[in-house]
Amino acid sequence: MDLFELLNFYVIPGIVLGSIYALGAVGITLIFAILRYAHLAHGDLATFGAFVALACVTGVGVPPLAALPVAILVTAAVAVGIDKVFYEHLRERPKIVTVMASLGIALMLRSVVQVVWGVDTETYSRGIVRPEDYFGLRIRDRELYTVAALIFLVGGLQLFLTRSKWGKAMRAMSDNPNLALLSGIDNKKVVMLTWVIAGGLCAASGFFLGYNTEIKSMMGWHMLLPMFAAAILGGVGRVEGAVLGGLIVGIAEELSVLVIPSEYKAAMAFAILLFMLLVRPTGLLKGKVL
Amino acid sequence: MLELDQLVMDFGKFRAVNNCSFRVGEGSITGLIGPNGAGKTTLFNLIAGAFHPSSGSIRFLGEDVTGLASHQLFHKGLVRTFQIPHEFHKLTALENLMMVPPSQPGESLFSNWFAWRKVSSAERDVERQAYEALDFLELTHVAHEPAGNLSGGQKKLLELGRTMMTDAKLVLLDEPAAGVNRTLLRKLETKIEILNRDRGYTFILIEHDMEMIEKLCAPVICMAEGRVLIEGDFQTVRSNPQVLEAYLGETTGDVA
Amino acid sequence: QADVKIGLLGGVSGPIAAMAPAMVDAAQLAVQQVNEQGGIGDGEKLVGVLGDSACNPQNGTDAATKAVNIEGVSGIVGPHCSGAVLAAAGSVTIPAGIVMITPSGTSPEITGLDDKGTVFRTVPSDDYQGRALARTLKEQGYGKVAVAYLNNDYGTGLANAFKAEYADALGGEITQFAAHEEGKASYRSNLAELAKGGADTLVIFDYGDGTGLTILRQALENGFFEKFVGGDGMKSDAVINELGAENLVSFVASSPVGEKSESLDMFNEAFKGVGGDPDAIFATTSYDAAFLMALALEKAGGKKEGVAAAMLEVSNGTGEAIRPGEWKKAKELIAAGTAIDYKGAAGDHNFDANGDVPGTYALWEVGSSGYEVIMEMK
Amino acid sequence: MKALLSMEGLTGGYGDADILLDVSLHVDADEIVAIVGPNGAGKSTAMKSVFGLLTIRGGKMLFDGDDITRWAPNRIVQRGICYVPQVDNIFREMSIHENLEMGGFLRKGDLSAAYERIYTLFPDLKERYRTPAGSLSGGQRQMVAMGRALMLDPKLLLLDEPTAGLSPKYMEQIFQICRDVRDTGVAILLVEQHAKQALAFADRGYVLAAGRNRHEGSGANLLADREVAEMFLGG
Amino acid sequence: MELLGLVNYALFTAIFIAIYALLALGLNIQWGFAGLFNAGIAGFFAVGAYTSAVLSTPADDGRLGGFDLHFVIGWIGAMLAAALVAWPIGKICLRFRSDYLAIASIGVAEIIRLVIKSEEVLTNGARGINGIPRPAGDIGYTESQIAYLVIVLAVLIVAYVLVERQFNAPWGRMMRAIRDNEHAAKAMGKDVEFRRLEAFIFGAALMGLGGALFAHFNRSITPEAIDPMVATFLVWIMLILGGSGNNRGAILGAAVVWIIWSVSEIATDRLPHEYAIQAKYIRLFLIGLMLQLVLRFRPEGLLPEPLRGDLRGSRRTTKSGADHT
Ligand SMILES: Nc1ncnc2c1ncn2[C@@H]1O[C@H](COP(=O)(O)OP(=O)(O)OP(=O)(O)O)[C@@H](O)[C@H]1O
Ligand SMILES: Nc1ncnc2c1ncn2[C@@H]1O[C@H](COP(=O)(O)OP(=O)(O)OP(=O)(O)O)[C@@H](O)[C@H]1O
Ligand SMILES: [Mg+2]
Ligand SMILES: [Mg+2]
Repeated sequence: MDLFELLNFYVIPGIVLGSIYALGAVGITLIFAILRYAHLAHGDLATFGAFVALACVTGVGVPPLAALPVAILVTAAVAVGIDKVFYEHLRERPKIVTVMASLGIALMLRSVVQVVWGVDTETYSRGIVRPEDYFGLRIRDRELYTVAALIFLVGGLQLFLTRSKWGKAMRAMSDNPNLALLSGIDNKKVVMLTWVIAGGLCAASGFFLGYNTEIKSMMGWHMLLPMFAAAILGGVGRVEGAVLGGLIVGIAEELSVLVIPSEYKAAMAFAILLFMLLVRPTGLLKGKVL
Repeated sequence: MLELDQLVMDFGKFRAVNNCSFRVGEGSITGLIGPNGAGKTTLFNLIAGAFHPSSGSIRFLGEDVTGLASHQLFHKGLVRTFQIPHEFHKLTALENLMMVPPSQPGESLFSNWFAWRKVSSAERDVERQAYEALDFLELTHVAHEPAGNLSGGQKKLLELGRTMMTDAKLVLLDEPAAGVNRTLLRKLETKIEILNRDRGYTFILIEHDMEMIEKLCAPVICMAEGRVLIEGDFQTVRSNPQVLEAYLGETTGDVA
Repeated sequence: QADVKIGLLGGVSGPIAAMAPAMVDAAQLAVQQVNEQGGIGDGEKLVGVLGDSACNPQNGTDAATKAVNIEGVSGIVGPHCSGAVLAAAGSVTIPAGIVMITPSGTSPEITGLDDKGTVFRTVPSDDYQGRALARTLKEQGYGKVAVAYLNNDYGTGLANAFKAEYADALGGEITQFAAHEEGKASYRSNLAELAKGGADTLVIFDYGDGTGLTILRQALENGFFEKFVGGDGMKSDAVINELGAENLVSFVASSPVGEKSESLDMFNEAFKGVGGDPDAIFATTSYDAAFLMALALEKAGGKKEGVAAAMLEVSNGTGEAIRPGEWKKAKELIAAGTAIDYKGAAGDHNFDANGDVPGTYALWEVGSSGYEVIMEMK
Repeated sequence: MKALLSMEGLTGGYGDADILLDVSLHVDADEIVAIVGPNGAGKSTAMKSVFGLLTIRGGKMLFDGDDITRWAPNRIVQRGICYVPQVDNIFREMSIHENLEMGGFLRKGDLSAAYERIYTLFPDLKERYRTPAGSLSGGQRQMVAMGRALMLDPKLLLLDEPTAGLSPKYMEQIFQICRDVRDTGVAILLVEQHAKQALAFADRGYVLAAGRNRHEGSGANLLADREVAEMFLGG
Repeated sequence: MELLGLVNYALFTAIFIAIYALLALGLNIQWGFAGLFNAGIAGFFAVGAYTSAVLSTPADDGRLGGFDLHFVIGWIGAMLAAALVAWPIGKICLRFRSDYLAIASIGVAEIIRLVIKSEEVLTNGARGINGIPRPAGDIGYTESQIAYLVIVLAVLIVAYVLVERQFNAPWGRMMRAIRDNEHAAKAMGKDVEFRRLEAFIFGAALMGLGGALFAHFNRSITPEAIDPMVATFLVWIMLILGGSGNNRGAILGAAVVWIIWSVSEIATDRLPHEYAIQAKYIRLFLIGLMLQLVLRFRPEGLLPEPLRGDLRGSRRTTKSGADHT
């Protein structure tokens, strides 16, 4: 197998898939680090975001990429709303209670998607898009957009977290919420901010999954486990880690068919994860630093 | 009874315990003092098996115990308290004490299912013993309160209570007095003396309360920056200029 | 006058959520036609009670129990997934003596059920279709093929049957034979693997509104393979809607039809009439299952006890032909005691002793107005 | 003179049981007030009640003219009260420096002078300012906690056993800091088990027992009281 | 007729609840008492179900065995196999922090699921195993359900008594101590690693048994049954809703959640006929919403973890509460 074949058919798809995972994993890792629970509705929130974008595309007729910001805003707002209505009053409770609540939210979101948009497979634009040739590398434009969006969104987020004092406030709150309050940090605002970020990234992740393939009501749920694996792989709380984890899971899944039967592809994320936990229990980058 | 030989503990680049060697005689109450961050607690963690020393060795009752896990050391007769209380927060105060005695029959699934009688009679003994300890520590009224709900001082007392629940040979006490009411502290001092005299327990005691050290401890070891600075009786240690400087503060050596 | 109820159990939520609505609608069409043309017995109304089997045994048995005991149905059409069929049959319908007819449970295990003759299906066991497709491809001069199949009972069953016939019996060459999990976002590396070995044709045993669509899309976009062949699961409207007919010139799919596809046309027209999509996966088998259930009920006089025996009588290849929608005619013939034989949209459904039907299939291609038959398959 | 902080007849507790029973106390500007009492008396609870960290069922609290009984904690901080809890008083996963940073979270502008002040007070901290606070020794944590509180310029400082676990040298130093801080016009309310020392340097003191006010008076008076000495100060 | 139907439905529901209660009980040992975040219930469930299926079905040449043994042997085998599988998993995974353990165990369960689905020689692959004998299965519908219910209830009661006994004994106290503060438990001489493994294996054995009971009831087991939603997350919801740390809570949770799960379908069927399919989606919403409501009003679970004091604890609590104030 020559190098270009390897790149074109295994590595590039892996990077694209990995970018999609990464967008979701960053949100998961933030929620994990700041609010300290596994948010199981993340996948379905991504589905929701993808369908909001679809509504813009089919309803208003804007091009898909223009629908992305709308989807991000709407999903972020919905995420904040969900938190206010359902998670907020569980904050003092053991975290597992919120995990269960998020499972319920996953069902509710899926139900909303299915009732409003139905269960049919949809696309943003009909037909197929063949890749362009860049010096032997075969890439579709939307794959470039996907990777660019990852760089842009996560880079911006990283800047925000490191440059503004909100990044620190988030860490403080995750470390010791009571003391954060006593230091004058408005925990409610921090939580809201977290949800805005996580919700927005979620929508981006769902959107790009749909943009690269199709939009289905169950697509987010199927992505949930690999995204979690990516978040943990990178080290909980580490934004760069989640990106790295997402890319590794994506590329490894694509490369895995070279060595194992393809029906075990889905196990790849976990195999890597288990292996990594054994050698480096804190994740690739040491966990729990934003 | 306990011999430390050239103990070293590194946390990354930071050396918390640096070539510590000393012996603790059977039946003594050794005081361990030193400035904050001197490495006293770390030393306890090493002795009790919570950390593995980077180098050096520990002998306990003539046996090399370096690298044994804490639960194994406990079964050899070594009990410790934590400086920052490690209570079982969802267990009641009473249960916190009742869980301590080693090798209870009820800890094996088999006896729970097939030898319940034996289990429950052992339970009654343990319970009585636990109530005695609570009474002594003036905690009876919170016996059924989850330990997480106790006040800071009560948690420290509970820590201490655990050491009373087992027949220990060596007891490591890490700042038992911090946050404890002085009137009660005087009572505790008496209790430690009794345990030492009548039951033959050996103690190592970390304290910043000079009154307590003076009253109970001989010898006294002062640590600084991970090393043993000086060892001797209380008066010698206290009048040592280095100790004065680093630990007690120049202005006054007497804080009582 | 009491209604006569039948349970329609479908995987409405769960992995085949996208397929279920059309299947349910097709079955409801049969119910509607029955009611429009005189109902059951003395004009009793037939009611289809929908239950969600969610494509797993837990929900499947639960839905079946509710249908049988709470709703008091006289027969069950469904469930949609083999696992749910096996479990619901084993724990509910066989003990309760209720007839079950599944439109999409393709597992060979269903054949061997110790069911006292109460479990039927209108979809042929995977075996028939896989082999028929293999023979047809061979005849059509397809050479080296690669096979990608969904790792569930449907995909595995078809793929294994296809392989047995194509490679082992007919001496064709299968260069790659690989299963995949559903729900992944990218199958390009799978495709790259499948392409190794130089096959120009990819055979996909999957669902055209699920993973199969993604695979087909990615294969087309990246120029893997020249020709594509699908099983009945791939003959879905979603494929045309999402990929565009112009991109599908080299795509063919097999799907069951009756000997004379006249039945199919009748169904197509009727289903379009109620806003349905006749090319939806398993729509025809679902319709047939419900219609057969109604016929059997009519024959048994609306009582569930006789349904199993009646089912064999209304569709065994002998008697006056009844086609989709011809309820009134059927009702009269039954009343007159004449033997009838249902010839359905998805085949003639001549049940064998196991309640299975041998399939008759056609090969379809994508034309200007959707799927069009190229040839009948044997 | 009008009190800076006053608690009037406060009753409340965690959950259903009342821990504080009709507790009243007040702190004037420019004074150090010490609370002493046996373990479990409700001293820490009284402090937490200022920040509304428990259910208050009776009484009210005034600070600088505002009724703060039901305010959100972060608002109270903004208003000028700073609190060092007895336990859990540091951010474990953050470095020493970041802990201080969080202390100054509400402050705008250049904080380097404030950092400098803390680091001169506790040179131990300066050396290791990037160490996560969770790996510090008990006494060092206490320093971080104090440092965090001193980063803000509050009007009132609440200290819950600030000297527990500190070496005699630092204990003296903390008391000295308290006096210095008071002299800059900040009132201090502190809970101490080093009761004799605390009462000796405090302006006034309260003795709490079993959730109620038992004694109050100037530090010297309380020290001289035989009953107080025997019951609460260790004879 | 109508009444008989209701009885049959109730019997069926009760059997399912009992099976799920067994799973929840197993999880309660692991999470409620040892604090082990096992999100791979489906894996042990599957191992149990398939083991018992292989042991008790007649020989079949497509796959492993068919040993045609008595169902009791199958069930014991299921427990042993689940325990055996749990042992290495626990050995490796229990050292992880709780959240990491969760994702690691989900991973292991997914791998188990894929193996079961793909390895035809072992498990007949995607088609599953069929024709598993149901004890007392040859009598009438209702009678057979009653008989099976009696059997599962008996199993459940035995399991409950054993688990409850063990929780109230020093064993349970020790496990809760380990859950609360591992370091202190070690310092107090408890062998934390061994004890965790013990709890993990014991819980897994119960899950395996639950799987076996499920397979025998349905007379078949297919990979579709080990979907994480119905075999893992549902059990978690049951335990947390019922009250983790409380065995009766676990059983009650299983009952309440399954009834919500099942009855919600009857409820949404009241929607107009045209919305029959949408009703099924709305049902998911309803289930999610009910979950939120219960969590809102009973966040500690329906039966919160009791304060397990000494043998006569509860009596004294009230007394001490009185002199406390
Ligand atoms: N887990 C750890 N990681 C890194 N450094 C540590 C760790 N534990 C302790 N240290 C460092 O080791 C030094 C000694 O700590 P130790 O707790 O032994 O002090 P100590 O003598 O008990 O002080 P104190 O009297 O304040 O309790 C401190 O500087 C501390 O920061
Ligand atoms: N979170 C809580 N939930 C329930 N009860 C509590 C809680 N915190 C403290 N208590 C109870 O309130 C009483 C007073 O506790 P508080 O912490 O105020 O005591 P304190 O006077 O500060 O004692 P110490 O000197 O030991 O710190 C104690 O009996 C304790 O058991
Ligand atoms: Mg220390
Ligand atoms: Mg206190």
